[in-house]
Amino acid sequence: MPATTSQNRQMTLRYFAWIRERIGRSEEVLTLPTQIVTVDDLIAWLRTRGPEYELAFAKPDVIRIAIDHIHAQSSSQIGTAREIGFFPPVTGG
Amino acid sequence: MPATTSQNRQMTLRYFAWIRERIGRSEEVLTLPTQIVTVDDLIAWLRTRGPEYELAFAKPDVIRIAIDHIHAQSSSQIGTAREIGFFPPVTGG
Amino acid sequence: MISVTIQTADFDTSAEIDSATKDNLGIGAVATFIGKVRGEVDGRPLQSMTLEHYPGMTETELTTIAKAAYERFQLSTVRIVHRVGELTPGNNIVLVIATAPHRQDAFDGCAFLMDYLKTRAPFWKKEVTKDGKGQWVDARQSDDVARDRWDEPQQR
Amino acid sequence: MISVTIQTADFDTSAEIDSATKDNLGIGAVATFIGKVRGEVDGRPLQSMTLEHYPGMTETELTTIAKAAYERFQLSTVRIVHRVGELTPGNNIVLVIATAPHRQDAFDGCAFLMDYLKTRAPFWKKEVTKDGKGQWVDARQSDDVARDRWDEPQQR
Repeated sequence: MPATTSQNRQMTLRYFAWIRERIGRSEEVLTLPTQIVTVDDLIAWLRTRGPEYELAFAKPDVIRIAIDHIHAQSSSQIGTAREIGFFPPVTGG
Repeated sequence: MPATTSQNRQMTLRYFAWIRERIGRSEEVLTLPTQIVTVDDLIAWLRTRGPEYELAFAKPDVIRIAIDHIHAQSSSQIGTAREIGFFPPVTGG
Repeated sequence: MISVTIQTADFDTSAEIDSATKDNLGIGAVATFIGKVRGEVDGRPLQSMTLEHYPGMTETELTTIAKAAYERFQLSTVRIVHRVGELTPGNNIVLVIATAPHRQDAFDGCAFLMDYLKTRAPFWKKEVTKDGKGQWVDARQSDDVARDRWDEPQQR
Repeated sequence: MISVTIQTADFDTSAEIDSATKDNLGIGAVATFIGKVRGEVDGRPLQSMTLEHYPGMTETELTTIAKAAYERFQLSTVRIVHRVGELTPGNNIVLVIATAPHRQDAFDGCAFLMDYLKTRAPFWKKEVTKDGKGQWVDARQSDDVARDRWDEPQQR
């Protein structure tokens, strides 16, 4: 095990709208490998998990991200977040 | 009687807000002398009718005018109007 | 559809909005403005406010303003209700509803209606403060400025 | 006072306005916006619209937006009600109320709230047309433009 402060992290991932539909679930708790630092890393890792993820994240440009309910960038560091949300651009109101 | 198409005109004059209060009535029907052409002429003539009119029209700049319910200027011609309204700048809403 | 009413009674905002939107499924946006009597005038407590108007001209002028907004912003409906008579702090004075397919037109229409109503519709307010003094409200320069911005070249 | 509610039920506009204005005689202006489900999508009749949201984040984000408007325009109160679930044409979607001493702040506050709600609050619409097709609504570029104007130097 590498000498690092990072532990394997349990994290809740939540999916909305057509991302939810493509992945086939609204949320899941996953243990993230320690090498995942940014949301981009997380998306790249998720895309290796199966064709449903590949389809959902095929166009990263149209994916919006929230870290613990706060809008974030795909380049944002995940840190000790408890929950990451993935969703398309919002269309309420 | 001068050879003109103008007749002595019966006209309804209506007064509002502090103009009404100063004149002491809300409306009256007056017969206007034929030489009155514009609203300015009418105001000048009204001011000769007594101190209450003199007081009401002391500052012509703050008097607004409507001819037959349409906003007009003090330089507007009265023509065959049936009703002239005099009031301060409006303050509704 | 344009509708204008002068009345002494209060208005029912929900009922007015229902009436302004029913049977028109093209309406996606409803912008509403309500003006109310405040409790103080320049720091002095207000006892009451009396609204006088010019019967006949008021309806004509409000309809003219409503038509201008209706056409300029391609509104779906316009509704104006203005109260007259004696009002007290907290009472409603005016209700303006502008509906449109999309929100920017509804918002602009509603603001335009209020700016013109404030500077063109023949209403006058007399305020009586609790110290017994009654005085006619002065027109505000800022209302003329607000109205005149609609004459400027469009910013969007 | 800032208040935000996500609910499936319809709202009562008059009751919401009463609640947002009662006991505050400093309020002279109430600007209200209601968004409604329209009957057509690109010319095709709409059967229904389903609104999904991000529970937890939605309340946080709407409160953040409400606080920003409250401070920027010195509003007296802000009230936001947004519906979720299945809606049909003519149904209400969202209610935004901004109150202030004077009308320009109320209008600006209400428009600001809607522009940010439209581009920041985590809601998604799925439309089902009468031909049975369901599709997620695309975000509109014009909403981003509307929001970004609040970042520009003030015009008044």
